[in-house]
Amino acid sequence: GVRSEIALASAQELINKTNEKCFAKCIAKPGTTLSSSEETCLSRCLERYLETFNIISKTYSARLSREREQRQLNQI
Amino acid sequence: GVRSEIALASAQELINKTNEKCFAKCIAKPGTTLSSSEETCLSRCLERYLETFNIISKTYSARLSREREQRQLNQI
Amino acid sequence: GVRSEIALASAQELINKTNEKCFAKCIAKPGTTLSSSEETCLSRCLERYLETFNIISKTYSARLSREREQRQLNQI
Amino acid sequence: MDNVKFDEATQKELATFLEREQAQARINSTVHNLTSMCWDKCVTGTPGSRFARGEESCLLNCVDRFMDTSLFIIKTIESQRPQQS
Amino acid sequence: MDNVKFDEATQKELATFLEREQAQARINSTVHNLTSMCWDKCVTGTPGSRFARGEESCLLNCVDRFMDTSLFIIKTIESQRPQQS
Amino acid sequence: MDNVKFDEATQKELATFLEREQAQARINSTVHNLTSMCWDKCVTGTPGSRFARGEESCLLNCVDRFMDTSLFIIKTIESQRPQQS
Repeated sequence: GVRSEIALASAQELINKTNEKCFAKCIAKPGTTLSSSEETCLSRCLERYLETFNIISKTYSARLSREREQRQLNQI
Repeated sequence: GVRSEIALASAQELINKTNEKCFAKCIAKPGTTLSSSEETCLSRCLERYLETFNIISKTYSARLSREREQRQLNQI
Repeated sequence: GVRSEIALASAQELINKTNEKCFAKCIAKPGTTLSSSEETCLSRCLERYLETFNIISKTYSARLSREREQRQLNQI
Repeated sequence: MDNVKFDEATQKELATFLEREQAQARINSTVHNLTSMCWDKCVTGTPGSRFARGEESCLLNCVDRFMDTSLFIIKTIESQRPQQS
Repeated sequence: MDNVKFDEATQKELATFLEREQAQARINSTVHNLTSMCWDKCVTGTPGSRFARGEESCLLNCVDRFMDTSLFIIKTIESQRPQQS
Repeated sequence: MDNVKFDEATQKELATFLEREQAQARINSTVHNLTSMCWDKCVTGTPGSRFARGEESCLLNCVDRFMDTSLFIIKTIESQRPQQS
């Protein structure tokens, strides 16, 4: 359905962004393999990026709700 | 009409870009409110970004005109 | 045909990217003309960017082939 | 599929459904952009097993200050526009 | 709307109009991109009540040097291509 | 063109052709993005008449480590998902 396509596209976008940001942060100079310190950095980076996404989702939803309420108050 | 939709889209894009550039320049670490020094920075940043847009518009139009003339001269 | 349109779009994209990257790297502060040292920088930058594109193309194709083989082995 | 005909009520319901889904897709896209921008601004060190304190408060305030910036810019532009009478 | 038929002259006029509007939209988009790029390159300090002198001259030259770079790259590529006879 | 009818075999051939071309267009676009990203990461000095040694090895490894990163992230996410039974 449309809904699950949107959710899938959003999950895919989240993985792509995490990949891009964590490669930039953790792999300073690409070598012949991923070193174990690079893998440690990547798994922490992944956790922090998902946490960031959750914080931003919540604060953005809260802001949208506050603005909607504000508009309704202004119409009274 | 098509024309005013294009103008509107362009104005919207200008506001979005100003927002992005001036947030990056003036809000180093987001705090619990916009401070007055951040607001001063934002209003100057807004003026300078619009001025930049006008300079670039003018110099780009002038360049396009010069190149058009050049092509016409080359065809003689 | 479709094929030559795709090749053309890709060549156009390569020129645009080279332009963007080499302007960023070689023209620190735009002056009233391109200086000769800026032109030297630009022609080396162009060579290196095209070389980079060739390296990335080759290593990406090789990776895709390896992954395809891997998947076929896994299906046996 | 192309030959199926819906009655008017179903068409309206479908339109509402699609509109709501498009709004959701726009919100998702905004959240991804805000996440990327706030990450670059607030998370500047090597990732640890939790955020540094300054990073977390920066993230918590990032969306609201970005939207305040947007409102500030729009208000400033509107206050400078010559009034129509 | 879908069933309206235009005569040939009107259709041609419409096509010309739409082409011109699309060209305008492309120019607008280029100007936004150039503005963003030249801002990042030239306006490096905290925004003041006017540009610093170096910033303004940098902005005034930015578009022309960017387009010179583009011409230089295209010319270099064409000069290296094996000639067809 | 709009009124031409193709038989089923030709339609299938056309579909295969178009699919392959779209796959090629996607690959091209990925290569352009990887080139841009690896250039920014690996080529940090002023361009010389050949790459510095560190730059070239960085470029040679860039694609594989980027794709390893992608696999590592997907594997980590999947290992943490509650198992369905």
